[in-house]
Amino acid sequence: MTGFEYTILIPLIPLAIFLITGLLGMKWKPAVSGILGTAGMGTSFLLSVITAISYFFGGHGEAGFSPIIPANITWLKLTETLHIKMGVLLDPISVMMLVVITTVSFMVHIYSLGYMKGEKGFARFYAFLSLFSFSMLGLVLATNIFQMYIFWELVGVSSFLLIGFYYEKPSAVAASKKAFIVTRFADLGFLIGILILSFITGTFDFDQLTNPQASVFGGAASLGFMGISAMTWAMVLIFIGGAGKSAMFPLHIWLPDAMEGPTPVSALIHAATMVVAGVFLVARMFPVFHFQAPDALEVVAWVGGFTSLFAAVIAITQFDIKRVLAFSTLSQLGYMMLALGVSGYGGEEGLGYMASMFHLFTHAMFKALLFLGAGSIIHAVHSNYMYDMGGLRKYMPITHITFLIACLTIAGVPPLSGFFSKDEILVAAFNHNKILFGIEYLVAGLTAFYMFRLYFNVFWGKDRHYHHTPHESPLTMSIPLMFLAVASVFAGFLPFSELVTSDAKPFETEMHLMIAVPSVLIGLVGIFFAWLLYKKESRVPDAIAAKFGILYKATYNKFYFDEIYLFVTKKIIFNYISRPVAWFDRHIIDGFMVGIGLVTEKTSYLIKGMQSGQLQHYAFAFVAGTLALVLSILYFL
Amino acid sequence: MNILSLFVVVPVLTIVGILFTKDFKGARVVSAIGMSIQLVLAAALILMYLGARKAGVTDEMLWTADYTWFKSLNIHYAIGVDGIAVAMIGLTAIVVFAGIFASWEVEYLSREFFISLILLATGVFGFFISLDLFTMFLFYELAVIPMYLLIGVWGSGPKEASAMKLTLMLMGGSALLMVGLFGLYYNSAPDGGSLTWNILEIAKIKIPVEAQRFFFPFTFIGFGILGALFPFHTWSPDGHASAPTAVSMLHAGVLMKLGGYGCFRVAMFLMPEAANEMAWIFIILTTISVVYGAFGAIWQKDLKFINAYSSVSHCGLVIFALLMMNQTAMDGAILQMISHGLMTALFFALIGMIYGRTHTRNITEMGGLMKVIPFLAVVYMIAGFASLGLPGLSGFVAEMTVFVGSFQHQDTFHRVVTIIAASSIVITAVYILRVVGMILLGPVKDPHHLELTDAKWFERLSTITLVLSVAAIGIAPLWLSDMIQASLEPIVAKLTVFNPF
Amino acid sequence: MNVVMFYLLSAIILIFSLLSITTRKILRAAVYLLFVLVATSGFYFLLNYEFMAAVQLTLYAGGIVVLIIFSILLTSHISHKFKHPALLNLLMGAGVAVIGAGVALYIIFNEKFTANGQPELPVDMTAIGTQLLSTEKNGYVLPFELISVLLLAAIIAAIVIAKKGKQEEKES
Amino acid sequence: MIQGIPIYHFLVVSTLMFFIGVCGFIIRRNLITMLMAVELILNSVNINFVVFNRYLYPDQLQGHFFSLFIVGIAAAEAAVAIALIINIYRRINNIEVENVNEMKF
Repeated sequence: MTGFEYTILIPLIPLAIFLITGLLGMKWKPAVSGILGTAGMGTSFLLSVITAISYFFGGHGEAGFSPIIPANITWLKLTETLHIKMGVLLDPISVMMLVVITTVSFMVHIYSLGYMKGEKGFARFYAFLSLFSFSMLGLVLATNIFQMYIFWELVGVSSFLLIGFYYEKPSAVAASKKAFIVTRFADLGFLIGILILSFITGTFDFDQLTNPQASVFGGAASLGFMGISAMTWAMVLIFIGGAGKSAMFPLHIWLPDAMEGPTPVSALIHAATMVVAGVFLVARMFPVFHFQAPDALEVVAWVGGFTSLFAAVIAITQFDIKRVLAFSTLSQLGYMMLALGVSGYGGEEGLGYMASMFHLFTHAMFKALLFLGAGSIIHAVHSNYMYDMGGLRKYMPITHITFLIACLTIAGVPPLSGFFSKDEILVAAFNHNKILFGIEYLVAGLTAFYMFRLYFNVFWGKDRHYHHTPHESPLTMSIPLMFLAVASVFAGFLPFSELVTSDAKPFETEMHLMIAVPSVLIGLVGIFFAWLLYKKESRVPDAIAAKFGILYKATYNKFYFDEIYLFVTKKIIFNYISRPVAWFDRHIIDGFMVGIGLVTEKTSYLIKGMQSGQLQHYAFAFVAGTLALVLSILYFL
Repeated sequence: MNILSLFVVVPVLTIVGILFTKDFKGARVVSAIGMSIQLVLAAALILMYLGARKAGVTDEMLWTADYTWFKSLNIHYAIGVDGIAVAMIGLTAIVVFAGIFASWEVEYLSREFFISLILLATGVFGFFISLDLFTMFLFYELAVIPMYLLIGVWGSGPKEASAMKLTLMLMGGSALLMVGLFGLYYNSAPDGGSLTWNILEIAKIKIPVEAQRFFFPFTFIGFGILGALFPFHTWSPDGHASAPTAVSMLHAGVLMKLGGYGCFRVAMFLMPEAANEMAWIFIILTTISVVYGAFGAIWQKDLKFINAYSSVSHCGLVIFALLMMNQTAMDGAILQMISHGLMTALFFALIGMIYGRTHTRNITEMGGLMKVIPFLAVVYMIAGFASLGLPGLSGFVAEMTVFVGSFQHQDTFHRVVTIIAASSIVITAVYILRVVGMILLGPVKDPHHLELTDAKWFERLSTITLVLSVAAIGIAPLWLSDMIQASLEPIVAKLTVFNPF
Repeated sequence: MNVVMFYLLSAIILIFSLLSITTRKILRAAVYLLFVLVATSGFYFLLNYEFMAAVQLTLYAGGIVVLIIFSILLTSHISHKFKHPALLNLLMGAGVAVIGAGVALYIIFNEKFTANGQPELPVDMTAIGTQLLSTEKNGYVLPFELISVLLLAAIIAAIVIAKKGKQEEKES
Repeated sequence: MIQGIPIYHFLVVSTLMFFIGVCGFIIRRNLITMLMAVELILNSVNINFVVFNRYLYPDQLQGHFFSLFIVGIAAAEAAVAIALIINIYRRINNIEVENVNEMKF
């Protein structure tokens, strides 16, 4: 008995609600589904908070927070040693993720009561939300890597379903398809990684894999492929899985398109929870990365660093507010990956790990807030584009203030939570690699700039001609905004370094003024430039854009990555592989089979001439045949 | 009477019952009753089997019985089942049950239709319970031949040509198979003594290796043709495209499994040395099958063609996994057979139902069906998800078992082909989502489609049965997997003795 | 004397056989056939099978040839001359016949025929009659009956086949 | 057994007659002449039977009886054949064998 058995309920409640609403939701009034879903999620939220409190503040031993497995049942036995189990694993990061997921999910449930009101398929929406929550919770609670993979796939599907919620809109359908296939492709990497890992270690269980004194890697050293050790391959492949879900470059293309889904979905899945699954995966496997495959960790760091810069640059040029936020998410995820990549193991060395988790936490809060705020704006204006907005601060005070808080948080203005987490990431990067630090430092400035570009464009500037006067959103929508704003402000004061660390042992952190001060400064510089350019309607941004010409255009078109992918899939896979395969099958292989038939038919047509009806020919054949027989007998006997 | 014989007797009685009915209503009711009894029997059999195993019965085959019916060739009616056969019987019962309801509205010569259908089912059940190679072959032929009539008479499109092609190719397979089986028979007593057709007895002796080398390809390809082994799969698209709904269901769902089942139960189990020697050839062929089928499916426009190619890919995986010759992979292969059987039957049932409404199977002519016929569309999506391996549905369990099992192989070649085969899950996702996106989602393309009606009760019954089965295996696979693994032990033991790795 | 007779008969048989298949007038062919059959009966006389010879004369030479001649009269013009046989047929027939004869003769001359050395059975009518209707050893009642039934069947069949159908009767 | 005449001579005659019959069967176009060729063949066989009987098994009458039956069968065959030929003649007004090819293919 560990006292944590009730945690099983945390994922099971959403599952039950998914099944009930999914099967019966059509028959009820829509509101019933909504309220049921929200209530269920609320329960999960409460349970998670209780779990977190009792786990983190229930004391811990010398060795730090030890993992607790309250439940673990065998789901499928593959070989003698490889069993897929379904269970609940509580350790610092999973408990933290529980809180993140249930909080954001609960907020989104409440928010959607207002946002989705009157939509067709309201019940369906709640069913899918519950399905997603279930899968995501299952993912973070996974006791073994295969369970994680299972829920990983489920998360992908729920994301697919939710992005394609407006299934009558072709663009939404295309986006959902894209999201699923791109992540599926990454999952293939994950799967192969798991296969290699399980082949080497003979186990799926995290408690064996992530044990620093792990003995399961005994045979790993001798194995390799193309000059790279098998473990590095495995971990890089697993990272590809994570990169797919977390939309790391170059698998990032699905995330901006995923904004076709309803905004609460974007907030929940594509900002706060699902996209951090990749980060969570790397964090979960961190000891393996660190001890067995440091090269793979280096890959993680650079991919993260590059993605953060790349996405930040694109975010500057976008006009669709959800896309700006999407690229901002990409950039922030890059931050987290980078932090993991530069981290060491244990104590101060593990600062990056801690910082990554910390940033994950704070980012979930403020990015969900940003998205929900954006949803509120879109709800009011009925447009996604900045140039349709302006001067909204007068009409939507609550949205305005919460959005401002979120922007300040992401820009890293102290003492808001974003400041703390970002600061620690920068410290970790500085200690590890100066180039990566430089990139991140630049990105911090860019982040502040594009967020405030957005902010000023939407809430300041001059009024547009709205179809009807924008109004503040209903209470169901503004309460989550306020809650998340509060969380964003105060989350920074959580003593993360004492709770979530790489080796589960607490350590002390301190402010590094050498880093903190410049980073705040560059944030402020970014905000200043944004103020300069966008506070008032002006021609300057356009002029600057014109000056950069091609560069601007490339950035605006996201460096044509969509086009490249489209080229690869449409042209190469469809036209140059699939079509010839189909043709080959129909004409060559099937042609061969049909050919056998035809040859038989033609031959029979030929030799049927022998059946001429001419009696004498038959007689001749008969006699000649007899003679041949006789002769052969004579010859052979 | 032996419970296994009931599986042959009940369909035969049903056929007799149908002969006494007057119109199509009577025929379908009788068929439904007969096949419901069969389903209940199958469920009872599974429970009894699990019970017997739990009680500690360790015989390789349960409920064996043996009657000689053709003395001079020593042919017996020898029956008995292990966990694998039980699972396959369960699969067959479910698919046939669903098939009857999916063809509830066949009015043209419906008595003859149901008789042929049930005759086919009889053959399949008989095949799975047989332990005597000749009797097995007999049932196999019994299952293949009604197919010709079913496609030729009740099919659509170029049905005569397709039926001819399908039957001829399968008969070609039978011919090869017969050579192989006779080879087995005449080598079944290398040290003198009486020849036998009995699988278990042949398994006890060692067939001379030269004979194995000669007869293994015959037997394996013979069964492989039915299991859509590349490059002998081309009957599948045409045959499926022309076949009526229930026949496609049974054919892809069950009949193709006879091929896979025969491959390991007869070819590999009885000729292990040759199997080990030649496995690499067939592994390459099936790897091609898996990837190639998936790519082939992307380009198709006809729903049934897509599914036929997808079957090629999935059934390729079955034989692929069988050839890996370790317990996990073979377990995966059988799970994949069951899973594919259920979900492809579901697919074909749905395609039939959609075709019955829209009168087209061309995916470019449909769109937005989710709005019009939500029930069918949702079930179609579930089937699609099962096909692309979504956890919680059977496809995932099967595929993962296959991949993990195959990857445990010590040989690099096997691991590399596993990775290649695994890449098919992405391609599968592409074509499934393409279809789902085109026909179910998006705006309604054809205004006539707005007036379509959703599933009727029998269609719901048919599809829900299959969905529940798919989900049941997907959510709780352990009992099935255990049952299969236990039964695989003697087979794997025999195979691995000769395994060079 | 016998020897001379034999060679004479042989010569008749072979010459008229050849003529019978080469002549271009059908009635002549029938007549040549008659000569062949008669000469064959001469063989039987030579071999001391008088009954057999008599049967040959009456049944074959008498019955069948008459039948053939009737049918010729029914179906052909007497003065009609045949076309030459088709070249292909000629080649096929001649080739097969020559090769076949060669093979057969080769075999015959390579075979040592040895008599079983038993004393000769006197062939008189009594012996033939008894054996034909006996069921004992060397009795042929069964084939005899068979032949009689066959003949009956053949007669009926011939009538049925040659009879004009009702339809045709009305027409003609 | 006839003094001075070896069995081979008989056999040569019958063989040649047989193959003349075969040749005639193949080269003649008229059905009736073909029938005659058949008679020649039967006859040659008869000779063989009788000769073998006389030369090799003089104590038995098997060959003799066999030829007897063959004569009977030949009669029956001739009757049926001629009935057929007449019937054919009625239908197609000639009895050229090339024209009797309804049964081809």
